[in-house]
Amino acid sequence: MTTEALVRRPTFDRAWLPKYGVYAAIVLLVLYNVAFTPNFLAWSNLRIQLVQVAPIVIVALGMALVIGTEGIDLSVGSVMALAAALIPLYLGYGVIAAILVSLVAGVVVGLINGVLVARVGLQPIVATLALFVGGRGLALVISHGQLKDVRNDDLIFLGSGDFLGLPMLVWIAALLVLVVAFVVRRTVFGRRLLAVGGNRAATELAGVPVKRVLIGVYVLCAVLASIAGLLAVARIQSSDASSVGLLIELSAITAVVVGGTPLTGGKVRVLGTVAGALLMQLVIATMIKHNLQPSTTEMAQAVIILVAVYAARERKSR
Amino acid sequence: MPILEVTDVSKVFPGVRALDGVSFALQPGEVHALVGENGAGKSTLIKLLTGVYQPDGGELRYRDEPARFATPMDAQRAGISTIYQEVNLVPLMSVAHNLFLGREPRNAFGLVDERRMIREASEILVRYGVTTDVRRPLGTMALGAQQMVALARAVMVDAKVVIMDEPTSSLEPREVETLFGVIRDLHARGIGIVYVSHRLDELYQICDAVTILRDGKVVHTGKLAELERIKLVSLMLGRDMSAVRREGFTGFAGDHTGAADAPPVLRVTGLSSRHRLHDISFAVRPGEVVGLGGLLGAGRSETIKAIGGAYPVDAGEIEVGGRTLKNPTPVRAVQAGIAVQPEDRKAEGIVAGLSIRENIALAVLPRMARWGLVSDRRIDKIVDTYMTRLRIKASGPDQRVGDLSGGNQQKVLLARLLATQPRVLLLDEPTRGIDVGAKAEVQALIDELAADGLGVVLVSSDAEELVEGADRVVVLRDGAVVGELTGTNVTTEALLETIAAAAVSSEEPHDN
Amino acid sequence: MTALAVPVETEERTSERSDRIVDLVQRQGALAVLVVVVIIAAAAFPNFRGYDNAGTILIAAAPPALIALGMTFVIITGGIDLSVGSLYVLGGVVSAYASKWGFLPALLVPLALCGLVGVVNGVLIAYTRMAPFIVTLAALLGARGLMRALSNEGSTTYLVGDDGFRSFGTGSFLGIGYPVWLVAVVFVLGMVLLSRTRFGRSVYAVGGSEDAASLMGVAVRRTKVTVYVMSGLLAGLAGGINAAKLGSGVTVLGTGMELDAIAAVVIGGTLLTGGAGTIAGTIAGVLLLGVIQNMINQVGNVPSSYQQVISGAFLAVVVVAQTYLVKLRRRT
Amino acid sequence: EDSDTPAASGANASAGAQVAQSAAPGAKSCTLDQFGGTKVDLSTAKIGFSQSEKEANPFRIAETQSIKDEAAKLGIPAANLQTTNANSQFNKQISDVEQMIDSGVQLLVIAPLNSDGWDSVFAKASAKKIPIITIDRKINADSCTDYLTFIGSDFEKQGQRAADKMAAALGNKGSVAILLGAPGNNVTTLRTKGFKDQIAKVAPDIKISFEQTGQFSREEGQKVTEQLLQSNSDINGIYAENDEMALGAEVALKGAGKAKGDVKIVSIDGTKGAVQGIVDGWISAVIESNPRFGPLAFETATKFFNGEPIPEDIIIADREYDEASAKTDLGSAY
Ligand SMILES: Nc1ncnc2c1ncn2[C@@H]1O[C@H](COP(=O)(O)OP(=O)(O)OP(=O)(O)O)[C@@H](O)[C@H]1O
Ligand SMILES: Nc1ncnc2c1ncn2[C@@H]1O[C@H](COP(=O)(O)OP(=O)(O)OP(=O)(O)O)[C@@H](O)[C@H]1O
Ligand SMILES: [Mg+2]
Ligand SMILES: [Mg+2]
Repeated sequence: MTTEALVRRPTFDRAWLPKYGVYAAIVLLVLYNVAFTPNFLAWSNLRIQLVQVAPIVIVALGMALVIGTEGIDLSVGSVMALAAALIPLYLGYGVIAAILVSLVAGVVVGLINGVLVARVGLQPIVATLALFVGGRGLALVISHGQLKDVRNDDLIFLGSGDFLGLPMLVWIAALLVLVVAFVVRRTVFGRRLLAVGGNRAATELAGVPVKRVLIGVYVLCAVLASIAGLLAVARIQSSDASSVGLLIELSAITAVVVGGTPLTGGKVRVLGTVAGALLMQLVIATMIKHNLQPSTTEMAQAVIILVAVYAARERKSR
Repeated sequence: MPILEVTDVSKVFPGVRALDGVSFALQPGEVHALVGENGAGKSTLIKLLTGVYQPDGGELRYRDEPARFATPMDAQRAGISTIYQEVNLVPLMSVAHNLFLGREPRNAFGLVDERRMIREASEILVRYGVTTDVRRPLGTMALGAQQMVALARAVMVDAKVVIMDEPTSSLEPREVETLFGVIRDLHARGIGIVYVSHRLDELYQICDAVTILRDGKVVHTGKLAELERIKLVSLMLGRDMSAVRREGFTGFAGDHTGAADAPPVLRVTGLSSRHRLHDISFAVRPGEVVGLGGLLGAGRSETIKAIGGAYPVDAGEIEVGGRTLKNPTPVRAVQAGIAVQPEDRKAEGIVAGLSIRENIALAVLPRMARWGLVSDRRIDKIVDTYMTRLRIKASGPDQRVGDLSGGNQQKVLLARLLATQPRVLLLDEPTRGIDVGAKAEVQALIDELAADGLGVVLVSSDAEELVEGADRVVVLRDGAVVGELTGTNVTTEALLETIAAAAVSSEEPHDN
Repeated sequence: MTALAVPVETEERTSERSDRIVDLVQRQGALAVLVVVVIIAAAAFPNFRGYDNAGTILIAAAPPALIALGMTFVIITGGIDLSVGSLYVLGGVVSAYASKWGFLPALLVPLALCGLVGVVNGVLIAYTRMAPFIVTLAALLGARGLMRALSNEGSTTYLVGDDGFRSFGTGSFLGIGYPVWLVAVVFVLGMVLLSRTRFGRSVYAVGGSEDAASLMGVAVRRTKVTVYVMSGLLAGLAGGINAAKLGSGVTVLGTGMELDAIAAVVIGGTLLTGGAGTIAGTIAGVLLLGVIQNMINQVGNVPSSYQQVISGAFLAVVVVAQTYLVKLRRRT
Repeated sequence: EDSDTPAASGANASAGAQVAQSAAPGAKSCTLDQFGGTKVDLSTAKIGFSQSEKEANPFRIAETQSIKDEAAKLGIPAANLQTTNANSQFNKQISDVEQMIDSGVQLLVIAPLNSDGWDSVFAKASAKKIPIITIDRKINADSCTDYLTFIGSDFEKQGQRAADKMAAALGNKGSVAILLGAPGNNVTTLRTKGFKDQIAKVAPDIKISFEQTGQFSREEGQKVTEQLLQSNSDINGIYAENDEMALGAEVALKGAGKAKGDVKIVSIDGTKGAVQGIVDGWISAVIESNPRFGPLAFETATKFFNGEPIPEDIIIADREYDEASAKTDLGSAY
């Protein structure tokens, strides 16, 4: 056995594109906008982009963890709706109560998803499909289908207030990014999560409580979604269970995958996920700013997703 | 005039030169052994011959003409049949569909004639000693039977060349005999055969010629009969003959002293599981290696998994160090001091995508952590310890385990088990598919661990290994204990006799 | 200890018999649930029993059934196709547009266009090893964008110009709409293709183990491309017959069609991991979803939000039941 | 109940008075004889109502409620009024209606999700001679053969009225952004067309510099407005094709540090929230889209079964709210 056979010397071009492709794409898009979009570099504009991407980043973080275990969670949008529907009901008892209740809703949904996946053994996509359909219905039932205006100043501060010159939303999202990155890198839970995604059977035999890890991951994902839901309410200053988080699961999955996390599990790229979300946000912003029609926007998004994922795809290594 | 020939082919994978200027020629009617350490390039050469890979340079000639196979299908059509090393059948599909995939008999409308296919499949398989309902999913059959299906599939077409990459690694002696019968038959019909195996006995039994690969290069080729066994090993390993002679073939040193009167560290009583395990009892003392013998499907793997909490148990008791293990799950078993090395390294052992470090630390993360936060310093310490102790060859602890050779993967797996500081080690086929060098190292390691006072349960289909490694052998058949060999009785002959006797008695009507 | 007493072969035979029974229940699980649900519905709702109502259920199930058929092939190979919903709408729009040239163009143009998208999906998935989920997600967006581009951002609804095509969509034979007959024929072909041809076997093989299939000489890439093309074609065909039925190329058909199709396929017992599944199960799955919808309407006054809760809960119950049946099968 | 609130356009709850525009003399009308149906007694008839979208916005809630309330008022047993909801799935609406036809309804009230695509329903309904009244959105087909009549707003007219309001608010010049509804929706198309045509006519100096979809949702309306305020800082007016997007735009304007009235907002629907927006000074005007179809629909059906001629289109009166009327009329907004 030679050392040559053991040491894989990654050549430059091979490793570079998959790892840093997203960031390169962001740079390209920013350069384009600097050249062709008026007022792009203004702080107020960058601020808007960060604020708009924050909820997607938060949901995508949870999604990245789930995808890291070789799963997928379609129910995140419905969780957001549930959280949104619950907030006006409990706002009377104070912001803290409302937030806690909406987080509890996330925990409950996450438990259901997790148990269906880990204990019942359902395929993640189907297990979460049930709550994808039913969860939003439940949110509508809770809110009687009615949009409710939210006029609580503390909550509104979370959605549109500033702290040290940065919007609260951005602070919260950044904090959650750090927390999730920390969880993945430094905690027992994070390492186990990656092992489960890499080879569930082996991890189970190694004596790792796989089911507990899986349930934990789905709970975490749903809690992050409910945070996104409550922030969405705070931002639009109203709770509308029928539209909050609509189709966000697809945006989140796209962000995760474009960010270089493979759908096959065993790997989670937290910063990549943030970059993926940012890239998709910039694409949409660019389209809007140039007043392009939906047809063009959608086709351009399709091409960008394909190019980004093609660049970041896993080379076959077997 | 060779029937299949490559000259000066190379194959480079990113970062690895798997083959380097290899020439190889197969004569018609010849059984040609291809040997070498793990990672020497045997499978790669075979894949080049059969269109799975395209060579980076050199020439491929088949039946005296330059050839190029774009896909395995092309090679198959041209008359080259292959049994690849990794199980190459589809577990969810039925046996018959696997056997006939791509060449299903068709009726007048061009549709698959299921009935004929099932009939023919049953007929064909009987000749290979497989009598089963061919409509069953292949995955429900024992590995050996699956291997026989693969063999039947390869041979049933009118092949000019048959290539077998480690066909016997999961066969029992009787099945090996069937295989050799088939090979002799092919040989007689003038068909060229390439045969890869790490079991040297087999090579000398069946092969005419040999080509030895080392680090992707041919280091020797010629008649096998003219090559002394010890010489072959030294060529393979690239070491002095004298060194090889000194070290011997197995790494086992002999008996373990084991405190003969110490209380058992593991005691299994009346272990039963629906349909598969029936009232299995045995005990292991610290420092003792207890072998589990039996044919494929005897229930050895299930026994081991059941003790490890990974196989449902209906009745029975498992005691570790005098304490009963209640409601065993893998988590509880590990906590109690049981470490299981599963049979299927790839599927149930390693996490291929993670690094050596992560794999070794996987089972002991909580111990390496405070308040749920892992300490890389502590992890590095144990990873270092075990990489040194087990002589794991890698570029470093960050290397992906999936990129290691089989032997080193096995050592990583063992390192993970040892890191849990177990009291009992359950090893299921610890040396399957690893080369002589690595095998000896793993065997030596088992000795060492027993000497350290661990109780070891060893499962091996290699009778020689079992007999040399174990102090006692418990023989299983159909999920029940049918005998036990102790002391001087631990011999290959006695083992085979016990198995055979049990086979005879169980075929007689039984009443209890 | 009977197991010890009998030789291995006998043991295999007994376990095989119970295997087969469980196997039957498992494979017909969705059908069994369907029968139960239909009986309950017929008992509870007088209006459910009508022949006309059956016709309505069938005609409504026709396009989703075609989409689910394509999805079944894709899922058996271990893939997934999220683009079908968009292709369905796109197919309807171009079908209505092409109907001014006559019946055949109305049928063939959507097939050609959607088939082409299927080719793109298939080639990207088979040759670049990108995940099916993400490739077809991009195709979902791309096809929808194309549909909008062709219909003036969705504001132009092309009307079906050809009378023959229109009456194909609304007419019926024996009280069952023509599209249903067409779908029935396509399903029979699909069944034969999947279970009785070499291509069908290779679909199972690719899903069961891609590497093994390739080593066994199955043309893995070609098989993959083919199933995505089929899925595209069937989605286009579904769009076409829907346009014939509606008399126009409606651009605002609901999204989420792909998830309905996946749900139907999974309820029908096909494994999302690939390698196993049946078309009969898919039919049962599609009908089950249609019947449930019909039942909810029969109740008369269920608010829309409760309808969703019921559908979600029902989905969970069926899938959990299905999984237990599979587990039962594995245990023997 | 808005019966005693004097509305801007003078409409009150008496169904007849809701009509903005009856058939002009000579316009097409339809009688029971022409239609070929049989007389049905509404109080015992089976009636089907098909709603298109989830009852999750004020318009749909008010619309469904209005139908149910009126039926109850007329003494129609709840069991005889079958309602379905298509949850925005067009095919589901088609099969919902077909299913109601199968179950023997004698009158259909449909709030269609789309104006085209009703061929199969018409084929089935006309075979059984079931009269169809479409509400709020017109179906492109032949009245009196395919369906009986359409009761609803004139969406193009709504767009025109919004343009008038916008022109007035901006003093006939400036730069306007349009927050479009969901793409492909007829309502979107017509409200856009009416607005643009009218602006071109009455205030050619107003430039329409931006059009993006806000999907009829508050969140999207807010997001798009945020983007637009960054790239088109010269915008003076925002025309939102429904109130939800207008309210989203309002939040975006606040977030961007704009003051009330910096950017004039005109929208369509007439929900309470938007009218409150006028009161608060953020919104300039709201054109109503009247969802209270119940009284008019049942009155029309009664007349029809009594043999009276029914006009092809019955346009319901839409009010409008502006700074002058918002405060007093807030109570009558839905
Ligand atoms: N697809 C691949 N990508 C990268 N490296 C590979 C690939 N296949 C094989 N290798 C490397 O090429 C070398 C030769 O591998 P090969 O499988 O031919 O060995 P082998 O002689 O068959 O070993 P064994 O006895 O373990 O089967 C090894 O270093 C292996 O890691
Ligand atoms: N009669 C049987 N019915 C169903 N499955 C069987 C039967 N016999 C064996 N198997 C399966 O075949 C595989 C091999 O059998 P098992 O693990 O019991 O053998 P073993 O004694 O451990 O042999 P080895 O470890 O050498 O493969 C197992 O996965 C087992 O489930
Ligand atoms: Mg090999
Ligand atoms: Mg075994």
